Amino acid sequence: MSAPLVDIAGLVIGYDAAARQVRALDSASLQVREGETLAIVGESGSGKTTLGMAAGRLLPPEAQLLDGTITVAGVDVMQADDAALRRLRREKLGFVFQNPSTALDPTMRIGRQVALALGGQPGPEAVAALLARAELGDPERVLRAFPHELSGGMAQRVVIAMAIARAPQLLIADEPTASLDASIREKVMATLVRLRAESGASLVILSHDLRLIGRHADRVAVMYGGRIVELGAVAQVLQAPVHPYTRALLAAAAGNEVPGARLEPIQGTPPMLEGRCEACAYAPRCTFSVARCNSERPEAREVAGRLVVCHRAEEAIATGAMQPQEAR
Amino acid sequence: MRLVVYLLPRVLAALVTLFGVSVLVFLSLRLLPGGYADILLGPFVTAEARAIIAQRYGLDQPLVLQYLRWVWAMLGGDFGISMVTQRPVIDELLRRAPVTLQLALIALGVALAVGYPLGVLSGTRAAKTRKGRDFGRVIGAMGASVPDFVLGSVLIFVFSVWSLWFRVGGYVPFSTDPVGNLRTMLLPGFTLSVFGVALILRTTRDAVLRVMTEGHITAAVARGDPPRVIIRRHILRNAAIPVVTVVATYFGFLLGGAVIVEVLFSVPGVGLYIFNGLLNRDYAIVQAGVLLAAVVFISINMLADVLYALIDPRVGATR
Amino acid sequence: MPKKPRTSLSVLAVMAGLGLALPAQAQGVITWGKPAEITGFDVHVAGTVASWEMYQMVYETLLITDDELSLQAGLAESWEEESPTRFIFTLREGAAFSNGRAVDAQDVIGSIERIQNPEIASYWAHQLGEIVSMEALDDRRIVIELARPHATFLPALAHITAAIIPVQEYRDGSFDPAREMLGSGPFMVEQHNQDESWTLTRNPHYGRDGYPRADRMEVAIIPDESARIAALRDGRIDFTTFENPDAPQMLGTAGNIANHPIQTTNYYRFDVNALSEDSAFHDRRVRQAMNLALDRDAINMLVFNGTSAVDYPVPAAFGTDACHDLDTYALPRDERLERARALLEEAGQPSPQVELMASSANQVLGRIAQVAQQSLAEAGFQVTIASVPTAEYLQRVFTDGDFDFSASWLAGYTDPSMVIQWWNPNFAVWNLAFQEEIPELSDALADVRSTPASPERDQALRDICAMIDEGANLLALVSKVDYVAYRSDQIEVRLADRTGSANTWQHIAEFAPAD
Amino acid sequence: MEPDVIALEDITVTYRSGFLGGTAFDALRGVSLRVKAGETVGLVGESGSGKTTLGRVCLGLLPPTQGQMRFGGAPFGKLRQRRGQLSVVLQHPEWALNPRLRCGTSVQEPLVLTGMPSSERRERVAEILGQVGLDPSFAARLPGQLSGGQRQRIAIARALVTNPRFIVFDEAVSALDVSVQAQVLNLIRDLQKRHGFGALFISHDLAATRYVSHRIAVMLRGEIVEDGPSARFYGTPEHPYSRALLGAA
Amino acid sequence: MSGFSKAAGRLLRADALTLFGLITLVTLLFLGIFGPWLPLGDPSRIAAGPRLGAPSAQFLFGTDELGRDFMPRVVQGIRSTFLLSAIAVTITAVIGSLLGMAAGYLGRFADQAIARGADILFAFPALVAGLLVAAVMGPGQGSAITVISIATLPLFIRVVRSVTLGIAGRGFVTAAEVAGASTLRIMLVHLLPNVMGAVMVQLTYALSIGMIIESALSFLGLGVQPPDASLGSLLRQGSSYLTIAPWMVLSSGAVLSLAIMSVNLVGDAVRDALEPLKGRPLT
Repeated sequence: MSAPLVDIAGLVIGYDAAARQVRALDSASLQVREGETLAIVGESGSGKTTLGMAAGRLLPPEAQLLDGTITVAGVDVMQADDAALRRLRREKLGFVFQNPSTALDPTMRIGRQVALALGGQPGPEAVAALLARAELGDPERVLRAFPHELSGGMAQRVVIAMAIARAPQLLIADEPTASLDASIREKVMATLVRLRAESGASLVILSHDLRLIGRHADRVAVMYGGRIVELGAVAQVLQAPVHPYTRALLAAAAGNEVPGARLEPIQGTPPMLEGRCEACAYAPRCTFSVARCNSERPEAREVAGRLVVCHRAEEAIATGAMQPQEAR
Repeated sequence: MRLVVYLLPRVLAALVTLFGVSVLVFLSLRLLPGGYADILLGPFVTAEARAIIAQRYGLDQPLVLQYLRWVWAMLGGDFGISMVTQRPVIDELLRRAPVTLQLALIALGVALAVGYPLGVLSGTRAAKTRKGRDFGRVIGAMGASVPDFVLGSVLIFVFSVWSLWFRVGGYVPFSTDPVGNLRTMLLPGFTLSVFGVALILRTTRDAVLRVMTEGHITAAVARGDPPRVIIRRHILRNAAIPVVTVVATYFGFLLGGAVIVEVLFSVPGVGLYIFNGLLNRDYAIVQAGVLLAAVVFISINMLADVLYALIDPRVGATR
Repeated sequence: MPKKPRTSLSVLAVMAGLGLALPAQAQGVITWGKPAEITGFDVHVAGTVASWEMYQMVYETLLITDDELSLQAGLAESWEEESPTRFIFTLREGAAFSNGRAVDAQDVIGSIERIQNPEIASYWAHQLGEIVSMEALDDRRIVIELARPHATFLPALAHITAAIIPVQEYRDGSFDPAREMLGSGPFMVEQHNQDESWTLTRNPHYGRDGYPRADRMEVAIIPDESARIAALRDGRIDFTTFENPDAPQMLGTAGNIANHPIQTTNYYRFDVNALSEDSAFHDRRVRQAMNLALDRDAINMLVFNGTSAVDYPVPAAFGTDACHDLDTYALPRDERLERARALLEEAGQPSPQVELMASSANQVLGRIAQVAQQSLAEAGFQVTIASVPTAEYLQRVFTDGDFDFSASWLAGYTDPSMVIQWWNPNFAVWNLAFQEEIPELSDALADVRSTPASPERDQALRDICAMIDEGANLLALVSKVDYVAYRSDQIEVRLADRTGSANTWQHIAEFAPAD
Repeated sequence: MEPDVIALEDITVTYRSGFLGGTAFDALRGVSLRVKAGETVGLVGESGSGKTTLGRVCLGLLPPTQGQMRFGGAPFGKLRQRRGQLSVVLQHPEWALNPRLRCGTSVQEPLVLTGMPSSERRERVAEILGQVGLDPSFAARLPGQLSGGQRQRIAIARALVTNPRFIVFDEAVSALDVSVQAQVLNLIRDLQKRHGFGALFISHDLAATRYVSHRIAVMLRGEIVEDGPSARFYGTPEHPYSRALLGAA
Repeated sequence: MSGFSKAAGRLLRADALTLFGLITLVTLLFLGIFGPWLPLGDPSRIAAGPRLGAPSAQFLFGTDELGRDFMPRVVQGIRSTFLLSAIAVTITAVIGSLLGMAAGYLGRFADQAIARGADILFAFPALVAGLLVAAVMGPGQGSAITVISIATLPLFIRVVRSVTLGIAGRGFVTAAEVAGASTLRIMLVHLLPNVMGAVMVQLTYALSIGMIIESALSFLGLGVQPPDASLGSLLRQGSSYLTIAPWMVLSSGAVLSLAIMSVNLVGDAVRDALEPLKGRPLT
């Protein structure tokens, strides 16, 4: 197998805030294979959006690259010059953002926006065809519409259409369905996944919705404190989680419980790192932490067919109390 | 249809506003101490002479009646006559309107030509560097800090000592002598434009910066569009929305209120006419002038609303 | 210049439009930088200098005054004083209105009747005295009979407000003096753009052969003094006047600009409100104290840089010294201040609070007020200054009497007994709102009105001056100088050294472009 | 029998928009809903379905165009007459609290309005903060210093401080992260057991709603299309729309 | 997030321009407030020196046409122009905030009435309105304050109204309404503190406009009455003597411009601090 499409190695990124620097990524490493659907899950502040945006060097100016590299389709993203970067974005990358209503220029008709995304001088048929691929009914009408005249789901389909316009090798979707109504999330997600499959591109979904990605992703990366704490096949990770955080997350989410059962919330709050974390970032909230967890930084290890960042991974598997709940 | 639904309430509101302006100007004029009799007769005013003059111009009638007569006459196209010249005020206003319009256009032209590009430049730069930000701030703060009468006084000083090419006063219509016209109009136009440059620069800069925080700009960057293209396609149009509003307000002010500059540079425009009318207690002039200025101001703002709706399809759309 | 055929008027109109753009030296054109626009067209009604100056270009009066302020032939080539109450005027041969019709006796009678018609609201009727009859002896001769001797009758006829208008046209409705001008003067109005410019062309029927020397006069209205200075410097205007005594200095040393200060019988004055119970000046002693405490020399030195002079109720320009010996003028300032303080003490108001009002249109008045404020403070007065719009100033002083004292200036006209009538509120009825009537003074003024210039009249004036000073109701401050400036390289002018009725441009017919 | 805390009969709300109210739009059409004391009724539906409008009607913030509304068996009356009986917890933790007021001030505001003396108020605030799992020292903090979950707890404390008879939770947990969401959901459940208030839990998230609710009403375009015990929503609900909401279509 | 403490932090880390504005502003404020007690000389003493004397060691800004030392006059001018405008704008801010909140929060009729009122004031040519007020009320401080208020009131109403519209729908307002809080309580306790930021920003801009208006009125002779000076009346005084005594216009014009500029610079900084606008770079 050739080199991975995306290779993120030891990425450290901080944000300049008022009087200090907040660390969003604390040496994150991840590889995305060609043609796979990878989900990155984590709560807000876990660093998943930073990781996704870093793939296109789309971070805001106050973000600072402190260490590490990120290579996409052979291009060193962080070191590339502006022209090379733009070529990469134009030809290899496609982004789908969380809020479709802001991702479209409000003053421009959809047809023109999509045409611009296609590049060159595409005829209306080409534009309509692209919209049809994104399962937009009545593309003729959509072409003439302004963004505000579309529902959220339709707008997101337009955004998806624009993202795949130039047949990118990598699609990055940041919470693509979070702002949509529950009843259509599934369908929009299905479209996205189908288009990926048709084009053979890789798809990275950033999300906090465990059930959703459980149905659509091949692999899943769980992020906490700016690191990927568990990475493996979706079925493995969600049905037999190893990292205590992954387990707690699954136990806390409403939807998997039986009627009358009680959810088990994770006590405490997520960390706000100001420098390299020299311990396990999850330790203060972890019900399994021991002294070592608070003093030694765990490194990624392969445990039970996946990568886990936890000192006590093996013990955790063995502990009956840590039996995973039924996942759907 | 969208425009009609959007504009109709505005037209109604504008009529209410105009009614308010007319009452306000009418009442405040009647509250003014001193009247035309004083101006005409100078110190030689006696109670009898006053009464005769008041009667001559219908000023002895009850206020409400005077007001209604004025409004009624206006609806018939009669804006009253000037007490000083005994000529219809509307003729004089129409004669002067082109002068003020030209002055306003010069000022607006300069303000836009300088302020808008600088604003865009400063806005796009500001996202990148502190220097870019400060550049816009300095120009903006300086332009907004020199009142027109200060600048005007200094310019008059400069051009009365060294005549150079410009002239202070001695207006000639553009149609009769274009060069002579510009020699007298450019200086006051420039004086008026300085505030506009600052205003438009700041508004544009802020609008550009605000647009640049929006998601669709990030989306455009993510698609690999070069900055030039993003500015042209996505920023200019979106940033124009607040600029249109401010330009309209500025233009409205110029058309209705360039009084000091017209007085200073002896430009025979509407502002000077109203100013002198006020000093002379020539009620019809001030009433018609102020109302006309308000009509122009409101119309221009409404025009801006239309433009606004054309630029931004979201405006006026029902949900 | 030959008579212009009517068709050429349109050409002229186009030229007029171009006028200001063209250099002022163009054939026969002179340009006047006028500081203010007229306040009305009616020559018999308007009471402002800005209007009078323009009327003088278009209208004529029966008589005029010379440099010595003595009467000269005007529209009337001669006049006879048959008795102190009976006068015969003979109109000049060839005098004609600009429409070509000769001025006749009926025009004179009709004009004076119009002035006397209360409906017209002319203030000038008082100056003319009580006329019992007017009669045309023929087309060119008029007899006017007065009820009683009235010394100011003839001088009053020399003032522009007594202009002769074309009565025939006025009566048949083809001429409306309230909205246009038609006279027998050197120029006629061709175009008027309010607040902007006037174009006057020569009256082809003007009675004096070869005059006016200029074919056309452009008038640019330039209220701002700096702008007028600029216009004079760059040659766009040929002549103008300034209020500001420093104007000559500001015009600089440019050799082609000539300065010509004209002495006038006009002077700056304070009107003091003797009638309002609300005013500290209700008490005559407070008025007297104020009069004594005033430092007229300081006003002359500080406001006028010494170019003016202390003036008196009977203006110094008339050459009489009627008031010079009064304590107000003759005592050293220290003594005056002491007297003033004593008077205030006596009045029980050691530190009266008074407001000095002046029109904001004239900055010179503001400066006078500030100097007065400071000099009055030395006697204990607490003066606040209110500079208000002209209309408000006029209403508050002359109609409402709602003020303490106010600064303005007074036209001294051409005869001491004319200006002095201002102290008789029965005569100067516009002063009724604030002027205290002193019967003896009024009687003396009535007498002097019918006394021709003579040593007896000088003595009477001296007595009157003492009474005026005693009443301290209307104070003379310093004389008003007209600062005329013109482009000696562009224009030839004739200017009087002394004028009386704001007739600075009385010789306008003799102005001509320089070769 | 104790009357329902809140009873809506055939409520219709019509919005008028456009020039002179030319266009009419029914946000609610003939909605009937009852909430008993100690009962939580869940209200689910997507945006624009009218659930927030219904919440506002229940709170007395929006007078219905048509229909009957009773509170504790009596006509609803004015909000001031209901001081201390009603309260609300809303979405957007960052907007739930006045950023310029200390948390304690925010929490005790409903008590101030009912006229409780200040000494008692302070005790009560400390007590209620304890019940929502916060240290009494939080009273002195500004909302800016709090995390989203903490702010939502303060908002709940404010809602509970007067022991109201009825509380509306409008998207109260939607903006919270999964781990925090569970904390707040449990808190709501526990507090209801303890205080016995009636509650309307509005959310677009059926999973969270069924967890805290006894009964669930599903809204679609201004109408309630399905209404039943929440257990039914663990199985397969009847209405196709309800199934779509579960994301299991 | 607590906007104020963050904003204050950002303001403290001010850049050179803001610092310049702040220092100028503080200096002018100091001169304005304490000017009468500083040993600068009597601003109204006539004949303190020669007429129209050029700047010298004794008379830093020269003397005016009545021989007054121009420097203390400029200081007095700062006091009149700056303090008068500040008072006027502060009063206006209070009234405008209340009206704006009422319009934004109460909506319907109140909104319509207030918005129309603001429109009327806005559509009235500002300087003509100023002249009318000055003429009706009589020239002086009272009318200057009124004119500034009339001109800046619509600005406050508009801004506060739109900010209020944004806040009125927020949770804490709804919660207070449900708890039975009165309208007045909601406006004062919940809305007012949250519109203060916008009011502060508007206040600085209104202050600069107020200074321009005050000096324009005085320039036309209708503001502060002589012998008291405002920067505008000094300009009027000086403009008569531009050719021979340019220092009068130059010194008072420079001080006026500097004052307005410093207010603008500080206003920009306050605005940037309260509402940081950070567009993303386009690369």
